[in-house]
Amino acid sequence: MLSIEKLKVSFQTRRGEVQAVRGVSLNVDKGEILGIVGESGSGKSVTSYALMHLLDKGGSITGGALSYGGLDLKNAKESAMRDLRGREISMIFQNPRAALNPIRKVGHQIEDVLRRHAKATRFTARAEAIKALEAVRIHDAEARYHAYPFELSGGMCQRVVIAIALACDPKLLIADEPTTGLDITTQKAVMDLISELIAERGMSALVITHDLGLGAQYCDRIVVMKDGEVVEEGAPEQLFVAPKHAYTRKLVDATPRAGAEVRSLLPKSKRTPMPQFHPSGTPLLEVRDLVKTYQGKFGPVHAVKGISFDVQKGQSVGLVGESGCGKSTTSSMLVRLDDPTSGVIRFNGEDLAQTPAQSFARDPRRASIQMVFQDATDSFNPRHTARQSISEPLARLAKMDRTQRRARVAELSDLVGLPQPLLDRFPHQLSGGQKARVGIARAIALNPEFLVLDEPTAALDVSIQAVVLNLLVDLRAKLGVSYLFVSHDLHVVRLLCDHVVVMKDGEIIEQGPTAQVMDTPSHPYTRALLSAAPKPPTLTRPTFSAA
Amino acid sequence: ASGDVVVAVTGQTINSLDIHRTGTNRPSYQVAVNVYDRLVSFGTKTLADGSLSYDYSVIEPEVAESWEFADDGMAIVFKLRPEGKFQDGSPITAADVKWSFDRAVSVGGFPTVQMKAGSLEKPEQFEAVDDLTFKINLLRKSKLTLPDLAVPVPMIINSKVALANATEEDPWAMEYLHKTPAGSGAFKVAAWKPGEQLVYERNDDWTSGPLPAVKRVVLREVPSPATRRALLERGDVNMSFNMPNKDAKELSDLDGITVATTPIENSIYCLCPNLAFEPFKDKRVRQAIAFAVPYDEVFQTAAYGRGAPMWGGENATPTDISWPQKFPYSTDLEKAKALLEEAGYGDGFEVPLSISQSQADWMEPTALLIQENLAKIGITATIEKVPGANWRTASLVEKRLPLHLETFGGWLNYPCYYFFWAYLEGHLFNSSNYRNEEIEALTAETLHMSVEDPDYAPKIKRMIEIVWDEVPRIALWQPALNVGTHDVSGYEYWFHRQLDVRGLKKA
Amino acid sequence: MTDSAQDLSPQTTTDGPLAHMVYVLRSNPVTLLAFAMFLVLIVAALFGPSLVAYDPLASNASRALQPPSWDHLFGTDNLGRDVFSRVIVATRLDLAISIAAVALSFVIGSVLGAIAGYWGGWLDAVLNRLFDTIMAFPLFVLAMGIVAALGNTVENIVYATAVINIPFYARLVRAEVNIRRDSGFALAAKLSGNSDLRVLALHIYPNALPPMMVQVSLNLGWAILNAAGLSFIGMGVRPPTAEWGIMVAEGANFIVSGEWWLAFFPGFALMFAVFTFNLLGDGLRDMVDPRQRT
Amino acid sequence: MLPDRLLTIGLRVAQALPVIFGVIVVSFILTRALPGDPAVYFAGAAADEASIAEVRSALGLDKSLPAQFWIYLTDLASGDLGQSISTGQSVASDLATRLPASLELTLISLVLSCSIAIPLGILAATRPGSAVDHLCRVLVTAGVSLPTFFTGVVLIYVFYYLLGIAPSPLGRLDFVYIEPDQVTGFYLIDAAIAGDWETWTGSLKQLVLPAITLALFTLAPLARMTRAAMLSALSSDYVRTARAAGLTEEKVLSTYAFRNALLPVVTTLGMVFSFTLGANVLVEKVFAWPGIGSYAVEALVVSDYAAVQGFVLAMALLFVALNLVIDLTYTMIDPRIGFQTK
Ligand SMILES: Nc1ncnc2c1ncn2[C@@H]1O[C@H](COP(=O)(O)OP(=O)(O)OP(=O)(O)O)[C@@H](O)[C@H]1O
Ligand SMILES: Nc1ncnc2c1ncn2[C@@H]1O[C@H](COP(=O)(O)OP(=O)(O)OP(=O)(O)O)[C@@H](O)[C@H]1O
Ligand SMILES: NC(=[NH2+])NCCC[C@H](N)C(=O)O
Ligand SMILES: [Mg+2]
Ligand SMILES: [Mg+2]
Repeated sequence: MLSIEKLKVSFQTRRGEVQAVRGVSLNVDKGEILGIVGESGSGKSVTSYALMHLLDKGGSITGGALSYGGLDLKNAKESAMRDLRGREISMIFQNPRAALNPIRKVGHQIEDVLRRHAKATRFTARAEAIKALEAVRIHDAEARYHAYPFELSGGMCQRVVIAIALACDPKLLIADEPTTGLDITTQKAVMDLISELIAERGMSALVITHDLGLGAQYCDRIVVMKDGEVVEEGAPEQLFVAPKHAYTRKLVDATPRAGAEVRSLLPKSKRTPMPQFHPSGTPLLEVRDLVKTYQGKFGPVHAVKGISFDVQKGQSVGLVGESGCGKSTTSSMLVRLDDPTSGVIRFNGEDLAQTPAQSFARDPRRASIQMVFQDATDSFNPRHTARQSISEPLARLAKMDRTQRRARVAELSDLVGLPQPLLDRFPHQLSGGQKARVGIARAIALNPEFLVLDEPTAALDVSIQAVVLNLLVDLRAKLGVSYLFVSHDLHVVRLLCDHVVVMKDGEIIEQGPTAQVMDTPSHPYTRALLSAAPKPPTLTRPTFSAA
Repeated sequence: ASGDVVVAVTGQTINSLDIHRTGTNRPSYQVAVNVYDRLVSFGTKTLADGSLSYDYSVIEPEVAESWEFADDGMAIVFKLRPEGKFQDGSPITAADVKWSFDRAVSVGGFPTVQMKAGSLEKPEQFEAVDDLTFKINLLRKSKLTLPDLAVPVPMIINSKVALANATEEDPWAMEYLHKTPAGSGAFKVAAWKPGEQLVYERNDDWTSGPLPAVKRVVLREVPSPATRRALLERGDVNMSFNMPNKDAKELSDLDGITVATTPIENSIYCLCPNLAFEPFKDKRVRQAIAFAVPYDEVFQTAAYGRGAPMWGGENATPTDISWPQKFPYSTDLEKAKALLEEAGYGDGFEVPLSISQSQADWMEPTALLIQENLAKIGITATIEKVPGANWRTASLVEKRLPLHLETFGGWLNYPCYYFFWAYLEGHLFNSSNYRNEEIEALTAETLHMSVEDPDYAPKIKRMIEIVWDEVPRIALWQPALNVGTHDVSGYEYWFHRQLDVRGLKKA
Repeated sequence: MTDSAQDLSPQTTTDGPLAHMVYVLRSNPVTLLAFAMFLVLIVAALFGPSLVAYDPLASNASRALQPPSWDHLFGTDNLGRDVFSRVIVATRLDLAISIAAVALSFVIGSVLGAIAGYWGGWLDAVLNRLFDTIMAFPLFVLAMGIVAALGNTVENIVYATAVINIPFYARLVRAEVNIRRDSGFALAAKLSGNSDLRVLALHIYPNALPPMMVQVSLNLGWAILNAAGLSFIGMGVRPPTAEWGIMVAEGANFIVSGEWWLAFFPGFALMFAVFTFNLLGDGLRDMVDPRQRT
Repeated sequence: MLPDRLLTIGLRVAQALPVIFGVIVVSFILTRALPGDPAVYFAGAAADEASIAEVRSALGLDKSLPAQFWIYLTDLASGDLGQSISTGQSVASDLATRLPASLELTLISLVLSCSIAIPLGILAATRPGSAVDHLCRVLVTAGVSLPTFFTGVVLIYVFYYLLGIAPSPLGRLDFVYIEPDQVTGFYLIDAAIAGDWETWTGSLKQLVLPAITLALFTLAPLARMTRAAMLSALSSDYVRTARAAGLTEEKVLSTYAFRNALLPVVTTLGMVFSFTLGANVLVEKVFAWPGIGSYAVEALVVSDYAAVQGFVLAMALLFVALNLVIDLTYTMIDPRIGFQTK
């Protein structure tokens, strides 16, 4: 139905031409779901925009052929494309909330499309739109018709986006990372919905993702892209079982999954023996009845409602829960950036909550409690080089002089595996993985006893995530730090943590040793979290086991 | 503008219809002229250039039909016109005149001061003998009394209307008359929007003079002089009142536009060194400055040669008592330098030269040129622009400006009257803090003295001689009032420098 | 472990601020023009007095109101002063007024805005009401009032212009600081042992500078116009000082009588300067915000 | 939903109260700091000591400043703005006649300016970096660089004096027309109410030049903001979605991009409006426009306290009202308002 032949797309930029796609060939057959996976920047999105003629300014198709149902898309006129878009091929994007006009009722947005393609008249539009909403399983569609995007949750927004995309019964649906940015549970629901609808209507689909696990679960066939080219293609099982291309293998390895260990996420060649480490069993941090209530605009917001847990010396504790459950609030109280409304944070036996966050910067214990931030990019001053960022705590808290700092920074960058020349770059000149390492280097610069990691890998690629997770394991063994590892991905937590705390709506609903919580979850919510993670095909080849 | 409507533009705002009110500004005085009548008025004469002017030497009847002095000369009895009518149709009676005069001397402020100039000070002086006979008892015999009755202030108000609108707190109906004139004049106010326009409409039943030729006069306020010029030049208005000198000079050559330029009587633009400040205590320093002023440049640049030069007099003693007349100074930097040396200021000194922001049109170029020449004799003058609101306080009331430009013009056209205001210690326009015993005495003697008195002329000459020598006020030139007309004749110059619309005729 | 390290960091290292500037200038002729014009202004301001043939203050009644000629490129004014000399020499004063005023409001606005944006709470509320109060005044009339009350000296014109501009800066800084107050790097700085004040001054505030630069260049233009407007209603700098606003204001009265050059040339200079600053603002924005570029 | 918005609006109004009080205090202090002694000034030429003192006490200026302020406040509370000494009218009535004059001029000029600037901005945004874009930028920037008083004089010179196509710059209405009865104070509206179309055209003619002068000046901020807002709207995800769904370009531009770009444009419009209203004093002077700006200048020059204070207060109230209107407009355009924390 859709065939792409040696597609080449390039962009005219100020530094000359950028070849974003360098000869991609692929086919989508009728009724098939084709997945495109590949690292960030490999040209997945550009390929799909090119076939919709929606490339940014400066981009153009420079070679190859594009055809859809016998129609030459490459040379199609804009008017022809406009007719095609939405009616024959439609598209959904990542970040559903941004994909909807924020100030137009969702019902009207669906109507716009229906009316445009003459699927409805002025009189039937409303009924049709409601039907479309019902089709994507929105409850109470009649009422939602009048809702604005901001009144809907992320999952609902994505449903609306899907409704818009499907409003005119297209034959082909292109979904560009439809679930990035969504909660893990929502992600599952949305993907289930898409695949159901596609099956129901006999459509074809092109699903773009960088999550191989996700692609494998929902697609009939998968294309792996790297640097603007297709490097491998095949059925999901085949890719997982016998990846041919090195890059595919790397992706497969890095995908967290049940039964994997942290070392096995790395490509074989990079694997080193797992360091041995056992937590001591003496408590480092005791949290008791911690409460945080924000004064919201419309009444108090109970972000954290009295939680208690312990972190042992050298222990790594995972804190999981869906978005908004209070994980970040908890961590910022623990690192004393925020004052709890009530409760005790005992650190080495002393209550930290006694010292207000305001003056904690001058507290001698400041150096022993550090944090790695959720969003690495955001956590660096855009005007400071990596070296300056890492030196900051050394200068301020350890009062080191210039030469001492230089030496320590060099030491740290070795420790986290950051090449020295990168130290003089600005954050925007560093990749995500590099930034994550700089962030970790800064956090461990003062040899803290306790380190909070607030979703340190959320913004990272699976392969980089693998590297960072291994780094953390190594560091713990070397330095004996205790971790509080915040995440919403139970698979990731399992790889790193000895103990898990599950939060929901500001409360702890379950906690215990990792294996126990993961294998025999007692709370239904924990079970839902576990089942929401994509399940890549189980590997038949032997996994690497620790020596 | 069509038919019998005359459209005039001016740059100023008329802010009240009642000249007696506190806060009434100068441009508003014309309402007193056009809408009200007085007992008497001045005559009219034709000047050398063919334009009309009021005639100070002739006092004519207006509301009064005739008048005569009591035998002892200590009272004047006026006979009112029996047909005299206010605009509302009621007759003009002596009671109205008394009420009006009582008001003028009682309300304080400018009207009271002006009445006093004519020795009209207390209500007891005024007497309504019968309906048509009005008597003024004089405090002293003064030549100023009768002319002072012809200035705008002693206008005659319809006291019945006024009293009907007076209140306990406001016995003189200030509130009411401020917005609603009640006079007997040749014109009524048909519309008044302060800041925009004033429309006069002819009073067809005017009893105090011949019926005016035009029916309506629209007086528009146009703040920008350039716009006023454009309007007149394009013939969209009939009259531009009080034009800038430059426009007057240039438009007078234009076809279809007549520009009347009348030197303002008893008025001089002066440079005043303040005797309260050190260097100016020395007469020679003042003279040096008088010799340093680039008179001709100033006159040409600031006045475009409109008006009369007040420098370059031949003799150090006056030959006649005309006033103003040329001071015996002209630009002579050598002499100026020498005088400064002599006074011990050979190295010069620094002094602020103050001008008023609201009179910047002439003061600024004048000051700049003076500043330049003063620099040549070693005096460093910095120009100080005083905000309009502050000018009177600084220059006249507190008299604290060391060197400044000043202008004073007396309504009553006598030299002694000018001296009274401008050269006597403590008097308002003596902004130089000048005091000279002889001047004090001579002014007191001449002020009320009849001009015919044989003592008068010698005393005046002596006064002029003294102020020429001591120059507390350095005369620059006598300013002129420029009025441009188009398709309109009958414009008449008045000492009060306000537009009298009564004689206008459409061409 | 260094696998993705190098290839993920693109050639951006070579893209220093200078290179970026060159790029913006080259790709946008209008901005290039603006920078060239700016250079002209700077030269006129620095060397103006030594570039002109006549004393800008020397009058000469005999050559008053002469139209432009080779002797007097821009003609002479009513006092016979050379308009060209006056226009050129005025550059320094006009630029000085606007730069001083903008610098003053920049500094005060920055401090107040940063405080309001960072600490929030009642301080923010009070400061915000204060800015609202200033903004609620008709700004030009407020400037007039200040100059009228303090007297019309150059300093007071600068103060007045600064006061009315403070809210613009304060609000901008407040917003910029506010969005960064809880940003990761501010928190990280606190973890590194920085006090609030240090975090604000050394980490957050510098990041608010780029958008401020745009505001600065636009405001330089406003400030000149403001001073000119004050001159027009008679509250400008003192004569005989040459200043564009006064020259236009005085010259405006001569336009109808045909002496157009009195107002035209200083008006043109005024426009030139404001135009330059405004264009500069756009150029700076382009430099700061590459998103606006294709 | 509705109570929330009402609450938001109520909160906004409450926030304005300290501002208005601040304005009252500052304007009081500012006027007292003005140079000059109003008593001397208004006592008139030739007034002597005694009469100056009399005037001083009549104006209440012999009292202490706190006492004067208290009197001012109590008068205000009873709705009395005082008496302007320079125009001789009550400040309230002065404002009532002059504010509509300024508002009419300002509104017309903004309508003019919007109808040029917004399409221009949209045009530029759809072709960023093109010659059209550069041309727009240069043109509107040139407009904002011209001092309004200069533009005004030049326009009068060319269109009235030289070409004679513009009516005489005599204020709101040439004298051949009869002023319409005051209902709203807007001549265009009042004349329409009275059905006097001759006067209507007459007053429209008078509006043309000053409105163009002001419009030229306000073009730039509006066009620039439109361009910037359109650019960011056009590069947004929802526009991409709309395009991917095959919507026509007009629909995308109008319903999707422009409606979203309207928010910042409205904010700018509000700022421009209040700025123009305050700053059109310069234009009013040139065109003999009997507006509120020239009123303020004259009052300021002669230290007419009540007039200055009344003017400032009126403008502050207008400003507050304007912001309220903008907020309401926001609420109309953007359903999110009142829900987000600000
Ligand atoms: N407008 C543009 N101008 C220049 N280069 C572009 C543009 N858009 C994309 N590119 C380049 O094209 C390449 C492919 O980008 P694309 O968005 O298709 O990647 P992707 O595979 O979708 O990545 P991700 O997983 O991060 O979405 C990238 O190297 C990117 O830098
Ligand atoms: N400053 C604040 N004022 C009011 N409410 C807040 C504030 N900060 C957080 N909240 C609320 O507290 C709750 C917990 O927020 P928190 O950031 O801790 O969640 P999280 O678990 O870290 O979520 P995520 O996975 O999205 O990072 C949320 O409902 C949030 O809306
Ligand atoms: N310095 C000033 N006058 N600032 C006023 C700014 C006005 C505002 N930027 C506008 O677009 O109208
Ligand atoms: Mg992509
Ligand atoms: Mg979080």
